[in-house]
Amino acid sequence: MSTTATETAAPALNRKDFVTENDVRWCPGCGDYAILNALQRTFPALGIPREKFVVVSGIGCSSRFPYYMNTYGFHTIHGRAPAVATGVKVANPELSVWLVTGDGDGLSIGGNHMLHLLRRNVDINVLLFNNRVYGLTKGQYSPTSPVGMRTKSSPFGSFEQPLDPVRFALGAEAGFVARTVDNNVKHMTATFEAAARHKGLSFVEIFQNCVIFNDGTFDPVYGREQRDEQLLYLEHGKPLRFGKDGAKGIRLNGLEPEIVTVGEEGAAEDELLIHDIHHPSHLFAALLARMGYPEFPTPVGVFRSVQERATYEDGIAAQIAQTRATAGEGDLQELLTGDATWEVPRG
Amino acid sequence: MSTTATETAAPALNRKDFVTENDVRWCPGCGDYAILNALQRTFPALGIPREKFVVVSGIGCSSRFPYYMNTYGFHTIHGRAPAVATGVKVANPELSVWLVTGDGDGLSIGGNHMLHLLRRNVDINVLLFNNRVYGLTKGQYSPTSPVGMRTKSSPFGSFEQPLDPVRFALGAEAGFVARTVDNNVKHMTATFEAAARHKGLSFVEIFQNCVIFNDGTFDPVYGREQRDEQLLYLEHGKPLRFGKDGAKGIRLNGLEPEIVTVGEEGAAEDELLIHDIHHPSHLFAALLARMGYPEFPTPVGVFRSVQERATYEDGIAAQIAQTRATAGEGDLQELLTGDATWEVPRG
Amino acid sequence: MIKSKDRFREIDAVVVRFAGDSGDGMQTVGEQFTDASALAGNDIRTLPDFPAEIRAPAGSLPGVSGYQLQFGSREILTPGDEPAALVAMNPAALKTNVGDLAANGLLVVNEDAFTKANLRLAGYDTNPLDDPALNERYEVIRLRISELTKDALADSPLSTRDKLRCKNFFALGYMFWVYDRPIDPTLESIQSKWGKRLPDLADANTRALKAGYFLGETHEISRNRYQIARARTVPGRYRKISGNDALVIGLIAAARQAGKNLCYAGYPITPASSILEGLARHKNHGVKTIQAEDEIAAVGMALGASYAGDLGVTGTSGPGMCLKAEFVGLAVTTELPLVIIDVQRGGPSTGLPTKTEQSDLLQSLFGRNGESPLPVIAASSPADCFRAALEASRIALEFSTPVVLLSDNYIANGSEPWLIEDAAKLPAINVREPSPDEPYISYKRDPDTLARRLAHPGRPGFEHRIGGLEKSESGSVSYDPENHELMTRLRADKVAAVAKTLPPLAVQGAPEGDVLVIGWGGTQGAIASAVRRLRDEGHAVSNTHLTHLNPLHPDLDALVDGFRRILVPELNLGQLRLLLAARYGRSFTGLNKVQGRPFTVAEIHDKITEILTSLQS
Amino acid sequence: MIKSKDRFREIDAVVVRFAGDSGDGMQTVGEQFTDASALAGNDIRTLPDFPAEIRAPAGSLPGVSGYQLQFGSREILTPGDEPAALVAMNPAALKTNVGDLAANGLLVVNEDAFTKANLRLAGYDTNPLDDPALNERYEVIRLRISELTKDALADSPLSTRDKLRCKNFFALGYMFWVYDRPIDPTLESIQSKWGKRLPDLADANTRALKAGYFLGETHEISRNRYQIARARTVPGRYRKISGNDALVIGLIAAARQAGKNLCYAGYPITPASSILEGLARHKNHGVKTIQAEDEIAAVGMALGASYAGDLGVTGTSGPGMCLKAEFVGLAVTTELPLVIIDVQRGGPSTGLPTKTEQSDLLQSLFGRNGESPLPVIAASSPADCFRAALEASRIALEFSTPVVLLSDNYIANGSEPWLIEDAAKLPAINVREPSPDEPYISYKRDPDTLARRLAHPGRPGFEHRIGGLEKSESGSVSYDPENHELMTRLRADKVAAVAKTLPPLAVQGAPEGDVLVIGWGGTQGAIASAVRRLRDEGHAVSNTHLTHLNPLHPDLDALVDGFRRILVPELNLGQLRLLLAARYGRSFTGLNKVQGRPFTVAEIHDKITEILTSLQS
Ligand SMILES: Cc1ncc(C[n+]2csc(CCOP(=O)(O)OP(=O)(O)O)c2C)c(N)n1
Ligand SMILES: Cc1ncc(C[n+]2csc(CCOP(=O)(O)OP(=O)(O)O)c2C)c(N)n1
Ligand code: SF4
Ligand code: SF4
Ligand SMILES: [Mg+2]
Ligand SMILES: [Mg+2]
Repeated sequence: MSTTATETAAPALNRKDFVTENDVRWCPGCGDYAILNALQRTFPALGIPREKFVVVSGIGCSSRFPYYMNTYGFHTIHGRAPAVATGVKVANPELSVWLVTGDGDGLSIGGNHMLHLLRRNVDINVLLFNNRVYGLTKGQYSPTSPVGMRTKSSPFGSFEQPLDPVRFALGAEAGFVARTVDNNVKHMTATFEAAARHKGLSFVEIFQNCVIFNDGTFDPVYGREQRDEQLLYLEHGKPLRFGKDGAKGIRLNGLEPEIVTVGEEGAAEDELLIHDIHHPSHLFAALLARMGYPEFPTPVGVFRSVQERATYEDGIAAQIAQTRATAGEGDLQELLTGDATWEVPRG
Repeated sequence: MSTTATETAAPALNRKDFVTENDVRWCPGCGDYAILNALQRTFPALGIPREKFVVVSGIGCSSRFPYYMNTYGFHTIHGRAPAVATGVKVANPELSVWLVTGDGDGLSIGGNHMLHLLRRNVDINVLLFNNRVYGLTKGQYSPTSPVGMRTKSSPFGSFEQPLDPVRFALGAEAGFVARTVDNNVKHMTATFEAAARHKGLSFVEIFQNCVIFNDGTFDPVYGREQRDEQLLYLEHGKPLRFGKDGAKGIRLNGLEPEIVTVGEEGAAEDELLIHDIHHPSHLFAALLARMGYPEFPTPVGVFRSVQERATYEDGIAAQIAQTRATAGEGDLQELLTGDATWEVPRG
Repeated sequence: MIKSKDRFREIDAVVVRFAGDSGDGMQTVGEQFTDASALAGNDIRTLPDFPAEIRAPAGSLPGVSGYQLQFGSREILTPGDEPAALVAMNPAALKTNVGDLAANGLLVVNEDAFTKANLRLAGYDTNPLDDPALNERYEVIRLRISELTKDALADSPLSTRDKLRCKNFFALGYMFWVYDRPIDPTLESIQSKWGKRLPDLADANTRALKAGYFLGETHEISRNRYQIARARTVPGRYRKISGNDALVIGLIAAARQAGKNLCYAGYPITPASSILEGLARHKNHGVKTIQAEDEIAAVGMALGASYAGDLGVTGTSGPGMCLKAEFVGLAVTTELPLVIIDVQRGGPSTGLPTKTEQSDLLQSLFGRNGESPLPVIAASSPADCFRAALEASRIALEFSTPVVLLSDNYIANGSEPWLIEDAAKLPAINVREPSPDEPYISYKRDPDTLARRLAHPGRPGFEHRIGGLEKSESGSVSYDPENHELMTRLRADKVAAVAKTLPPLAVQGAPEGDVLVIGWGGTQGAIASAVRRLRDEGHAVSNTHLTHLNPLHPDLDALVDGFRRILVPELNLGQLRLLLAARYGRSFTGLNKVQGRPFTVAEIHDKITEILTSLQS
Repeated sequence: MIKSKDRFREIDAVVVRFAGDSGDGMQTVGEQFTDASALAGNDIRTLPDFPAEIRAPAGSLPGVSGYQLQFGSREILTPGDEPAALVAMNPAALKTNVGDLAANGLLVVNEDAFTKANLRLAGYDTNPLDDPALNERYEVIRLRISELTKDALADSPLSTRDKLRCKNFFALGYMFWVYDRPIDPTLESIQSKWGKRLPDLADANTRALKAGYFLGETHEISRNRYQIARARTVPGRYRKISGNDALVIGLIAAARQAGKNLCYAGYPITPASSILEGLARHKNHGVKTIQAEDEIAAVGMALGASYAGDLGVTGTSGPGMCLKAEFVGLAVTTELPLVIIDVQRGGPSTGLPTKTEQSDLLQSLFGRNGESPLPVIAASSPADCFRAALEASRIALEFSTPVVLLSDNYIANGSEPWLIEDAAKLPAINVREPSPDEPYISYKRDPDTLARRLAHPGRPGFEHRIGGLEKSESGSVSYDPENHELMTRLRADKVAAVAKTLPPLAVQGAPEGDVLVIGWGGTQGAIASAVRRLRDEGHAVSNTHLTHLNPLHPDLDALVDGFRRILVPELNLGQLRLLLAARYGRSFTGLNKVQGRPFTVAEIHDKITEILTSLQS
């Protein structure tokens, strides 16, 4: 989403301005801390006065977020933050609205609201903390848990096909879709900023580690030892390269991506796919989103950023303006009187 | 879905066996009549005894369906038929479960249940009647209504990006996804039969005309005059051709489909995309699903039919069987007694 | 042809019902008849009754659509118990409606529609029109409406099918003649509706209407005609209004009185959809309407809008109320203003979606987890919806609380004349803002109302967090046992404090006597009529009609003490009665009807009479 | 070192509380102490009390986790009002718990944890252990538990951090010594839990436990020790059971008694999640568990499973109940069996998720649109959940109706000894099938129960349709007014008919007297204890505890008549009281507490005493 800074230059803010007095109550070592840190660094960089931020969340460990951001915040009910956030943005389009949710909150109970929020293109920034588990209720599997995961509620392993948040968001036609990781504050901050600057709905998945109930779930992808081979940093206009020193790349083979070695022995750089966040085909981002562990490196960064349609709140405002232009500003007495009246005379 | 016919050969059934005494109460001319007719022809063809069919629906004009099918039927509540149908199938996997829903029922209020039903791969056949409007509540726009559609609730035109049911189903990883049209009973019957024979979740979108609130919405695509140019019949193993005498075809250009004239002046037949319902790439069906009016002909038929994973109800049954194999069939007294007990002696 | 001699009879009220196939346009002519009567200065109440199906098979019993109205020169409070006149456009309409017609009533039938096929669809073996009993019991006027309409339109360019569609206006014209209604307003309305777009249709309807009217003047069977004088109501300018329309303008007015924008989020559901639809047409009043993906989202959006400073409103019917429950609980605990409209219909579950009932009262009060109190108010007639919308908004905004406003299908679709309010004289809604001079304490309360004062996002220096976990006064999450008890009781006390702001309780009759009738909602007209009749007959009967169901009116305590027996008529199994019995620790008599239909005056009158008799013995 | 001279004192009951940081393993040692006491033949009740956060910052006040238990040689009905002994593992635990400790109580503290940093986190300026007042009021035992544990594990291969994690077992060992508990069961449990997987840990915990125990034997400060004799309970084989575990086995037993498969669909929510989790472990009993996408889906799946012939059950807590409402209404009108478990927690809204409350009673009864009656039953203790699960299933299946089973956080997580039932002697559940000899009429009713008889899909010749629209007896959709009234009343009568099948109402005390206490749910122990005490003191006080909230027990009518005053203690603002007042048209006295905590015996005792005094004056 984007919000124009107020006319008068806002006093420069810094991270501390967004820190609340409340004790942060996540488990020590939880990935949420790093995300909080990143967002507290992002907000001051946006040039928006503090009171214009609103952080709306559902229920879950992640959804405790608003309590820790020193601005307006609303910790709502499980899965329903998209509804509240939509109401906030429609009521006051000047606000910079951030929606914090979890994989359970946003994709299990809240999946439908999320789908419609994305489809409507309300100018809101969605941050989905994906730890592939229900943290707050102490460890049941979630809609992003991999098949076979043993949890309290799947003692013999889950057999449900997981959802991929990025694919979900692309499928729901979100204009801005990105993925970032809780162990890279710089990447998070840059991603959040890009989301904020996109006018229209922005959806960001964050790989988040839950130390208690799903520790290390992303280590095969973003662990110190693995990340070179397993993370593919998406950079607009750059070829898709990864591996130590970018030794490998991604090439298109029919409708499928293909890993190639780049350089003398392998493929030439110009055979590689060039990342284009504004790619005209929906299938481009969809193709990226199909890549992932273990066959492919996992892309992180902005998958897609297009501004094809007006935002929902602008649509509402436009119809109000337009009817006022044609029918005139509504007059209450006229409304009360209506079209057909009659007079009962005195006496 | 697939259900094994009972051991003993069932007596041959015909359409009449599935007609109920209830008066059918749709508006004269409603597309629902043709769909009813097609389903009443499909059921007897499946070799499943009548009592093993269950038709579950939500609320809407379309959802009145169960009352008109002479078998077991449950007209549930708005948007929630997927939940009931899942319970039915899990309780008795022998049943042939059909879920009838509308664009509002299935994609507005019921979008999340639909998403999770598809993801779980419960062996159910979903028929989504898409008339791009709320019929039963007398004409409000729905999540499939095109932008600009004026309805009672959008007097100045809707400005919400519509959902495409086929794309939605593909995105939710449904194993079988198809589209058919209410003005072609043969195509419907064939499509329903294919859905029924697919083991795992089958999703079928049906273009359905609402004569009262959205009459002719599909005419530009399937009208008598238009259909040659505007409908693309998907046939497994055949090239994608359409137009009068199949004069045109679809070729792949990068990640985008492209319309070409076939024949001497134009492209050779072997340049055309060959339809493959088992295509290994998810993107293939996704590409087809991106085609539609007015730029492209609209594909009808089976988009995708793959059987990559076990059904949900089989997953449950397998874990029951497996724990019984390892831990033995549960003994109630042992369960009541538990692990740690003590004796309070007499007297 | 002999010109019939008109014999006018003055009557003070009459009940007319139009019934036909859903395709026959009965709602249209019902409305037109209503408008004409209103413009003729009569008081009116209407009761449209459409089938649940959009368009059931033509000629079938479930396809019958009806429209009843009562109009008169005295105050009219209900659409009437039994029609004195029935227009039946086909056999199915006759079958389903004739049982209600008063003895010796006027029965106008379209003879042409009594074909074999239609008779069979309606389940008649023989033509009921030939039944001598029918002709003895009623004054039957057999008109060949279809043929006569076609004849009248002989030189219209319309297709025969379209010509036949004008037969409702023919029937209307005839009834206009019977009841001496002016036809000009209808002619004007035809012009304004079709004149430009479909001039041929406008012309055909005009001619059909006139033909029907002239038939009355010229046809051979002489018969009674009636004149109904102007009603002696309060002088002033009137309009006709339905319940849902009154909610629409009431909400817009309320937002203006509070200096706020209105944001209405809803999900279509019968019989509440027309609120969303009505508001969507008034965008030039700055109204924001959202058609949400479901009722949960709708209430959440309205709550979000309220939080951000709009007047957030959502509306639905019973099944949708179930879905809103969890969010309403959040509104209770975050103490945000929110208006939730429930246009009740027959339940449980999907129930009877197009019928009326008053069975969501206890749900409104108790349908949430935990101790979750909120004010509940009820509209008692179509026009009263205007007051109710303002009152619900006032309480919501001044007490910073969600409020449930109960209407019902009968009120929503019925209509009545309304003395148009002066926009300049509407009551103010005073939203108290937090002081800019003190540090903001988000759950600190206003001493009068106990409401917390809201700082909306965007206001610098008031940044704070709210949410569904229990909070201390400072607004931080608190698991402290005593704080929870304190907050629980404060929330209850705040709702109770609304009682102090109510106007005195209106009572018809003396404050003491034999029988008090306590009602709420759409039963007002029937109860008031019955009580008036009994008082006229000299009985010590009074009635009061509760506009506020929670908190109950403080005046009620004394009133209840003043009567020997108290009757509580409700279109449910006794929901208000349960609340009253619990509050007063005494027993109340119920009159309960659960048939999807409003009370008749007679039902209430009979019940009171029964009680009066039992008191004597 | 002087060997302390043991001075055993026989006591009949004692309350002990363990408190520490959530990372300190207090729940584990609480459980172990409970098990040991159970195996020693005592009666017990427990009250775990964990923080809302998964793992709040170490040493912080919100991070404190507690576990209280009462055990004794007499019948124990509650976890006790005030602990006689408190183990406080750090300053935060001391701060939040010491206020509850009985005067002269035993206070065992881990001195090592009273560091500057921890003191600050707990908000202490000075070390409270040095406060003479503390030492005057309590018998303070300062132990260097951390250091002593490390010492005891000097040659363990574990890291220091892991060694320190064993300190809970050290504390447990010490308390075992004080209360003369056998340590063998705990040693065995350590072995079976870690012996194979983590032998070093098993060894360390074993040594820590023993070290703590031996410290008691050898340490310098001589102190009191206590012996608690075996309880004189009914002879037989016992186990300890928590409320949710009892539900798990009760549901499995119920399905077997009905000859059905159990299908449980749920969505995780505190404090109901462990029902889903518990059942998921018992797949070899043929249990099907589904983790649904939300509560709406969960109840719908359970309903679908019931429709198809399983015993369909769903469970949740308050906010989830809101979401299930619409589907429960569908179950009411389609008259399908369904068990809905609500493990209540503090409300409204998200409220106090880890605390207890009884505030969903009215929601259970009225939280749906329309007249939507259903039976409601309540468990009154952890073990009673077993009975409740069977009873809810019996009513659901025999009356073909949804049933709400109310439990609460206190019952769900608390535990008590249970005389193990004989599986062969469990009551039968008789599901009446439709007759194969007559044509199937889907809404035809059983004359006794008024239940309709169900034909599940798959049964040839019984094909039929059901749904949420009103139906006639034949099962077809009906908008007929009289039919709707008939069906509405039949549904209500059916629920009322459950009353005829209840065993006589159990009453403690005489059927007449001065004060009757009526309770329901988890308050049973506290009420029964208080009443017993007052009866022992010679007062004419009785109590009855309602296992069925709807319909109410028919015996209640006569009982209510027999007392001058009736007290209704509830952990809400008076929900049962409202129902009783409405039913009996008389007033009831409430004792209402909304603090997320159970009643103490003293609170109820005091209130009754107050009433008795007022009756005298
Ligand atoms: C209506 C409702 N249902 C269930 C819950 C319980 N609940 C709270 S958070 C949660 C899931 C949390 O998972 P996720 O969204 O992934 O967040 P995380 O804790 O992992 O950050 C659940 C089931 C609730 N609070 N409300
Ligand atoms: C909880 C709830 N909300 C709303 C409704 C009202 N309602 C009934 S059907 C319907 C939408 C119907 O649209 P669709 O699913 O497209 O079916 P169609 O009538 O077009 O076949 C709505 C909003 C309802 N019955 N229940
Ligand atoms: S449970 Fe997991 S997600 Fe929740 S706070 Fe702890 S580590 Fe973080
Ligand atoms: S309203 Fe539309 S969808 Fe509904 S029955 Fe009529 S034509 Fe069919
Ligand atoms: Mg999670
Ligand atoms: Mg539709």
